[in-house]
Amino acid sequence: MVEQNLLLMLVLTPFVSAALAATLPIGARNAEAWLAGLTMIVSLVILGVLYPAVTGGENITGTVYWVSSIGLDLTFRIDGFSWLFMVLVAGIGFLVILYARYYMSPDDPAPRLYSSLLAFCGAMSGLLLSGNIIMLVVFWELTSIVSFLLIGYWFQRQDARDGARMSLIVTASGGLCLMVAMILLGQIAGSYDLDAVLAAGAKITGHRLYPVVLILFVLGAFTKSAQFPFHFWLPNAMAAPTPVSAYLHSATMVKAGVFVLLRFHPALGGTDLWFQIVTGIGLTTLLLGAVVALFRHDLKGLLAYSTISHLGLITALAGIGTPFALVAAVFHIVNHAVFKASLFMAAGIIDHETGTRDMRRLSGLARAMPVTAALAIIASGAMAGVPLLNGFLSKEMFFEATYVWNNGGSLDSFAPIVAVVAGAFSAAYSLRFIVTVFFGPPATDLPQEPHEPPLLMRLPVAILVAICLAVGMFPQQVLGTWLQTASLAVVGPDLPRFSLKIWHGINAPLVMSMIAMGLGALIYLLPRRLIDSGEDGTRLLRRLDFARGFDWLLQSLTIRLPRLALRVLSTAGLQAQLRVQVLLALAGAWFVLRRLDWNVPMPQIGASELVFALLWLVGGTCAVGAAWQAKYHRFAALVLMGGAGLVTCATFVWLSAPDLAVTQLLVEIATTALLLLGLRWLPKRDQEIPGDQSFVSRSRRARDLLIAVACGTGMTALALAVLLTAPGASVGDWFLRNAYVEGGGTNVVNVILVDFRAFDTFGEITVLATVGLTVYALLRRFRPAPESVERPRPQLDAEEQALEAYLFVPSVLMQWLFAPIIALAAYLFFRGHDLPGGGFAAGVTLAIGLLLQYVAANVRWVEARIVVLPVRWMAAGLTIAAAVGAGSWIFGYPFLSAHARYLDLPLIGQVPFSTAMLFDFGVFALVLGAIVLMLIAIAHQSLRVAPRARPAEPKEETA
Amino acid sequence: MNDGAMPDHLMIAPILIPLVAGALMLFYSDRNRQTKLIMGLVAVGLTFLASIELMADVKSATEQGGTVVGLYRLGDWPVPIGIVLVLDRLSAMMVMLTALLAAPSLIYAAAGWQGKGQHYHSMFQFLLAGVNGSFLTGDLFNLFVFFEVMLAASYGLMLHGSGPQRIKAGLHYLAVNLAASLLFLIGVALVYGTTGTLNMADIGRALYWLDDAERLLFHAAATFLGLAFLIKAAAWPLGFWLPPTYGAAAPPAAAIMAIMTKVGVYVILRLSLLVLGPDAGLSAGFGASVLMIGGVLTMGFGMIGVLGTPELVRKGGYLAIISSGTVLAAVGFAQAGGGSSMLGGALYYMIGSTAAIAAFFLIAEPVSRDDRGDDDDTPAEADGFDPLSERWAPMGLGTVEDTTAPASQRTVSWLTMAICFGLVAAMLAGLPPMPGFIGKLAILRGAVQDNLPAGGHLPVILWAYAAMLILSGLGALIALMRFGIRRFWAEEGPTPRILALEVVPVVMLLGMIGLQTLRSDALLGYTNATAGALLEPGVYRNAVLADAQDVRAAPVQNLAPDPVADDQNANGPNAAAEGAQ
Amino acid sequence: MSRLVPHPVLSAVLVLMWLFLTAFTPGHLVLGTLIALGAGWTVEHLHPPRPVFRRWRAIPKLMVIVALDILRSNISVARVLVLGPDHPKYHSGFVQLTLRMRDPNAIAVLAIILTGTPGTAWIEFDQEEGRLLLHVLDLRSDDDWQSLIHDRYEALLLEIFE
Amino acid sequence: MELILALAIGVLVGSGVWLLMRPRSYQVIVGLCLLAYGVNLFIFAMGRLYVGAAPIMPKGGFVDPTAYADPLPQALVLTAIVISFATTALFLVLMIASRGATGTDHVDGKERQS
Amino acid sequence: MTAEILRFALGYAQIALILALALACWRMLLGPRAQDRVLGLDTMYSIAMLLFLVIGMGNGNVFFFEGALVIAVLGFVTTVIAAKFLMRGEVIE
Amino acid sequence: MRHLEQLPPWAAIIVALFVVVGATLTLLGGVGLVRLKSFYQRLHAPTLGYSYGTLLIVLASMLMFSLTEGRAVVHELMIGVFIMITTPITMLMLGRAALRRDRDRKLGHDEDVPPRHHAVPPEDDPQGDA
Ligand code: NA
Ligand code: NA
Repeated sequence: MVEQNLLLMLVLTPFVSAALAATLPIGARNAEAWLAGLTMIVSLVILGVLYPAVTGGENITGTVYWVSSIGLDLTFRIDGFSWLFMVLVAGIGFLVILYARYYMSPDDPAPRLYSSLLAFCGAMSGLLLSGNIIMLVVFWELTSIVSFLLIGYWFQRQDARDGARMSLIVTASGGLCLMVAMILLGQIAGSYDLDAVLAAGAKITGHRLYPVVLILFVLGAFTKSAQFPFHFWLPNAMAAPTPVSAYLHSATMVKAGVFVLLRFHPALGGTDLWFQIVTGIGLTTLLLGAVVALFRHDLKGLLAYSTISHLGLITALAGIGTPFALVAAVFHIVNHAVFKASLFMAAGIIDHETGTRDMRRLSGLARAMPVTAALAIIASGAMAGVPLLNGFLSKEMFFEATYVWNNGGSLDSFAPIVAVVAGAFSAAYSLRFIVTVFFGPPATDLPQEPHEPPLLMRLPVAILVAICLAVGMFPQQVLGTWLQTASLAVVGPDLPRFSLKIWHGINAPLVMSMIAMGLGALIYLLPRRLIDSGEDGTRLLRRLDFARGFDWLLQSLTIRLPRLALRVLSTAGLQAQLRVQVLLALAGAWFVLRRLDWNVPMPQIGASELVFALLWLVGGTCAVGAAWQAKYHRFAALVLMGGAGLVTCATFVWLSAPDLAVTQLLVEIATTALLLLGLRWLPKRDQEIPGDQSFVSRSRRARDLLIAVACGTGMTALALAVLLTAPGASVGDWFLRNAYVEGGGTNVVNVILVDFRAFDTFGEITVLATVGLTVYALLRRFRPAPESVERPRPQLDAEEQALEAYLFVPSVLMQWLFAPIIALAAYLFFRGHDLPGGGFAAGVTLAIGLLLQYVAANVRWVEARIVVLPVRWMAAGLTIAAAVGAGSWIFGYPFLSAHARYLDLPLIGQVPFSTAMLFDFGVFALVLGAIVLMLIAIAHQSLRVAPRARPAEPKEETA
Repeated sequence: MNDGAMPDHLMIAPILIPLVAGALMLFYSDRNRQTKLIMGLVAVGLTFLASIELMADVKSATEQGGTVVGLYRLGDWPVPIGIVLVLDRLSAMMVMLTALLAAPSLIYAAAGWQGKGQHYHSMFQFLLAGVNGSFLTGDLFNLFVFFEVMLAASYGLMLHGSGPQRIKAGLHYLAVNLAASLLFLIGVALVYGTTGTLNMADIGRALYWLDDAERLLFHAAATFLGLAFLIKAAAWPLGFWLPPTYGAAAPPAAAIMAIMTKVGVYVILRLSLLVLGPDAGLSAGFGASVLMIGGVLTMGFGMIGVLGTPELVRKGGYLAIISSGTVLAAVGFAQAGGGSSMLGGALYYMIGSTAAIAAFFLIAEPVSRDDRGDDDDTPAEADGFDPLSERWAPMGLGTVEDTTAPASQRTVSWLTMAICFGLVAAMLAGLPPMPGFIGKLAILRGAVQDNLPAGGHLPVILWAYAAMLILSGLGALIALMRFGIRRFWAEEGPTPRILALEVVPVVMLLGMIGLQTLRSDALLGYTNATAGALLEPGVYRNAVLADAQDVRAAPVQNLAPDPVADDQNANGPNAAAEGAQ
Repeated sequence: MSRLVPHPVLSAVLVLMWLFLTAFTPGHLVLGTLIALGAGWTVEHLHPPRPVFRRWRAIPKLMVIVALDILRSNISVARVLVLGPDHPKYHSGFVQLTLRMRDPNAIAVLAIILTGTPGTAWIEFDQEEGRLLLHVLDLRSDDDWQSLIHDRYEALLLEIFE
Repeated sequence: MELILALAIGVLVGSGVWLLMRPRSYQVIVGLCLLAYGVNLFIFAMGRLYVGAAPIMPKGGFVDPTAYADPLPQALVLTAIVISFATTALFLVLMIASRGATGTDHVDGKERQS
Repeated sequence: MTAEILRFALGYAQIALILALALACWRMLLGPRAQDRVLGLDTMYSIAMLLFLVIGMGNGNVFFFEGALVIAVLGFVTTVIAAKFLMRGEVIE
Repeated sequence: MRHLEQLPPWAAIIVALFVVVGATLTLLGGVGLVRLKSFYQRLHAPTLGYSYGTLLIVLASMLMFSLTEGRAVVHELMIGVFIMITTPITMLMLGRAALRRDRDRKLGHDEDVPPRHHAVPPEDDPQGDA
């Protein structure tokens, strides 16, 4: 139990510290460093406590349940391999933090750095300890994100931003691939549990999806571990502060890729495909990295490519996959972490003390900073694989693995040669580092006078170099048991006994080593001048700039191509959008209905059919006429549209829909009024639109005409198809039978509207209210077309009279007519429940009556006399409707339950009363308010835009 | 739920509360914006409380093993005569999500947007009423009405503040939606013409008794309806209206409108599984392939848009399109028999992504203030430079020094916005541990789990979906990172002033997302159960049609001389309703 | 009276209209009265020129004359239309005449009469000088129209109003 | 009758669709109105056609539903009429606002570049 | 017999009114002037109203009365508005 | 059409006659609308339908329904009354609008119209046609 909790703490503590670190003041460097350092020490202590159990072969697991339903639980497990890796993370982490305390400038915001470093430590711990393969991906992606933040730490610098972005894109994409691979793995293995997956190796490699899984998996691993061809992000990540480079980009994070390669070897490895891909890529990377490293002038660039090369080495070992190779891989992970971290720190010290990392400028530093020089030289020796240093041992093992390895492929015979050549280059760049930086004449043009750094800054390097030496000289004593435990966890029980020795006698690896060293010296020393002063890399290598290629690819794939595709696949034009809609509807309907049996019987033609046909001859002519005139003769189109509407009304009358006829008529009038009100702000078109008769325009119209004809035909067919089938039993039948008895009205349509489906009406009036408000709001900020700002021409003509003279007789009549119109509205309202009419019709009627008064006079005149507060009416209407609906709650019925009864009134007798009528009154009030609001809001524009030279009359606000 | 006893009036609360609040606000002059704001917040709070209670009802009903559906018969008319509200897991969830998005949007509006035009608060409440009505109604035509309420309010909110950009975008938005509404109407009419009913559950029932011709016509109706909803859901190639519209809208309006595409998705989800779901006989799975392919194409289009459009707010629109496509495709798979866990994951994803998109719109505007709006990585291109040569020489002389510039002075609100932007971007890109990641994982896992036979292959379309799921996230990541780096890292100088009232809602939404992350299991359990229930439409139908009225019923005095109806009653709809399951 | 029932004639007509439209029952009488009062009250706000009826008895006489005139005009215009507008017997044109009436309501009634009569169309009226422009379909002589209108309608209208 | 009404719907929808795809906002609004007519008639037609059988019932007594027009589509059309009126009004206002703001009556707010 | 006469008369009236409607529509379609179109529409309204009445007489029910009444009371509004637009260039000043 | 048989012959004949004459008058109005040469002439044509066309049909309807329903059905009368009041308004306004437009030299005209009485000498309108 304690161990499980400790395991959880191992992951959790860094995150908690990170949160804490983020809240500290910006300049609290010491506090930050203490916090972070303590956290690392806590981790180390925990690891120490766990050690006995781990060596005992115990598999400690701890679980925090999170999303169990998709198998996503925070399960942590620790074994020898992850333990060893954790020691690296925490140990090097501690040294890096110590180093960073002195490296970072007081101006750098400390909380961001330390909290990020701590968060990274947590994420990395999670990754290493995860016992759930999906959680592994989660932490994997977290390390990418934190890495992004750390690379971009100095975000004012372009290279930091670009490097951060590149590394995130590459590693996060790889992580996504890894996620899919893990999901598939989990599905094949039947569990996301790491142990279960590792145990299901045979099942996995035998699955049909194995190649897919493998490719996705290695994509993840290779991007993270900077393997060819994804290696380019790592050198660009060197824009990060050096402690970050030392920690993430050499010792720990980049090792995550090889970590999973080794970890999942039991599940995925051992196949030919695995060998080909992993070893092939590993060797390529090994060689490429080593070659390029030689030609870098930037210290960190050299180290970055060296890291790439060494990661390739480990990858190649993982691909070889023999127990011995795996042990070598684990060993080299540790060794590389130690010497590379120290080298980065040394490079950082040099940069810190001299102000530059350019090897062309640095020279003879051994004199100015002898201790640092000594440390760096030893570490470089380890990097080169010099005997008695740790790098030598694992490199030796690598040579042996390539030499011994034999599975009959072409890669197999090629591998030792690649290994030696790469080893030679490795020796060469190490030598170059030592020779150019520390020897030769003292540099003269350095930005700063170099001297030794503070002791505590040098300390981490010294510790790491000491480890290099210790491991190099007493490997079995220093690292033997740890490596044994770790390898056991990777290889499994059939791990052969091995013993780390410095001297194996003269054997093939030693010979290879010697060749490499010698060759390496020659490679550097012969063309030394060329290399030292030449450009960054050879011409070929510059051509093969993967980063540039990647950037070009990214530009193409994520900017240029999408922009092009967006232009092709999308449209900003309304016409095209509507055309797409129409065409899809057409195509969909055709696709569905083409199998329908179109067996239309000959219609019988009688007198009434003839009349009806004539009626629609008129209606159709109007419709087509409106369509034809709408472009140049808006007024004519409007009038023609009115004709089509009228014929529609007549159709409703003919086909037994008196309510529809009434409503349609009223709405027709209101719509015409609206459109004419609007037409005033649409300047007249008296010139042909340029290009309107061009071939393109004509063919465009012809195409649309075709579509329109097809749509018309389609709708005809569709309507006919329904009309020719006999109706089945429908809800409508029930309404007919029950409207009077249950709904208390004879006009079934009205009963439906105010009772059976009153909720629809409720919604409908809300629509009206909202649109009214929108229209009003929009017109408050209306800016007319410049051509229509002036008063219309008829009013400007000098010879024209004032409005009053024009309308003298009509306005008298229209004013008198207001009274009968009010009565008509009342009539329509009260008749609604039994005969055609209702609240809506009444509301529109009254609104039209009011509109007429505006027409008969002018806005000021009317508003000086009648005060309509349309918004209040709307509010009242909605509130009444809602209150009536809610009233039924009092009696325990659902919303909008209607209640009807006869009231006995003196003198008058029985009077029918229904709550539906009250509801209808709400409808009436709202409709009146909304329509008046819209009409008048438009009408008011004339006042706002062109103030008249009329005696001002008291004007009252209408809303 | 509790038949016979007091009906559960709470079901109508999410519609009525905002509606009445919106109406009451109209009694006040629009100058009293603070009053209206408080009224609005109270209404949203009440709606939220109601939605909590409703969700508790739904959950307890499930736990008791009963039917998961609550019915509210408006006007006390039985199904299918009157309109009913239907509460199930899905609608309860959507209503709650709406309430959760409403509060931040409203607070954000108080930062100044409410005053840029007239009657913002009323229209906002009407929008909520429309959205909740769409989620709750069980009647197809009533759905149309509430769609219109929602759309009408959205026109108002979208145009709030006016100005040429909004007007231009608004004209398109309006025209496209009017055309879509007409399609909707044609579809509803055809449904009634063929089945004789408008109740969604009853339609599913009636579908069994259609003959061939009627069935084809019904499929035509489904096609029209589907198109209408796909337009609202902004599926490719029907969603070109969305990015300019949301881009032009005021941020709080765009934020609440983020739920609107989900209404389209919701209806497709509801209808395709209820009416054309796995148990729909000859019509089973109708349109599923369109949803699958369309969904994947939509995601692809959204990805292209996110990458290809320079303006941040428009990117938000494309992100909404990606989110829509993701869920649509999952619905298609579920409808085609792809299993429920994928759908459950998609629902989970929908919740998180909707909140994130809402947050995105709230962030996008303040963050883009005084932005040069140039997303191109090649600023020097115009001057004839090779943009790459300069960029990729970071290791050359003079740039290798670790010399640093002091961090520029940024305001706390700006910093918060930057962090929020990063979190929202991570969420939308599907990076762990955000709900976007968990949702996509759940979808992928469901896809693999339910569709990968041992040793077999996944269908190509599922591969495409999986690939799109990953790629769209990656596209979002790249696009948003590019913006974020440029805006928050690269640009020096004074940062725009951001009010606390603008930060708070964003933080609220992110808190929601954070809560979703922490309580993922509970939520995913809920959405999985929801998906399971959706794939068993029989339960829903039984619950809605339990006390269904026979449409041939007549009052006593009306019964006598109607022998025809008696004949038909023998094998009439009651038998049908029972046989339907 | 004038406060509560500002337009007694109008209101009475409205009540009548209401009863015509619905049914002659006490209930509708009450309802109709309420509506008529409300409508009258609203119209009062517009304060259109209030008519003053001097002689009610002339109204039926006017109505009969108008009905017959319209019938006659109907027949004559129908004949024009049947024979065709190109027939040499007919020619149309504008007629200008001056009215003595000034009461707007009276003029409105005259406008109704002339417009309702086929063959004459009220085109323009100058309020200040009482100048009226008519269009006549079947034009014989200017004087005919002047005297016709003066004697047949205007006299009677002056008798009723003013 | 059925054929004629179907043709009428076709003509209205055809004209409406044609206008809907036109570049001038006024054409679009006229198109939307015509489409609304067509669609309203279509909804109405879903209740099948009845001449002289308005759904206005006697007060009590036997009712033969086959003798009356289906009231439900009529109720739906009424709602649809109201909503399309509202949206037409909004479109109109947007149209004039767009004309003012953009200087053109092209639906895209700018003349086609060609 | 009486029914025959009435049926004939109503049938004739319907055809005559439809023809009148068509003629008015003809004027509306061809113009030539805007006022001609408005006049055509106005005439169509009144003819439609008569048609409603005749249809109602043919069907023997009075439910179309409201439609006719609405045209009678408010049908002129369209024309008035259109005429005012032609006269003044805007509907409400 | 059972109701048609309920009518007594005298009434049937009157109704038929009224309907036929009313419809014919309206049709003639339509013919005139097409045949007449100028707008002002055409303005007269529909008056046929507005006046006696409407009157006769309304009367026919009243008579018929009064007899079939067995009570006085008088509400149709209101239609006649309203037509009588509202038609002049449209005619007045249309005629006046036409006159205004015909006096506008830019628009041209199809019949010579009398000039405005106190016509101010026409000035050139510098504005383009609005
Ligand atoms: Na050097
Ligand atoms: Na006349």
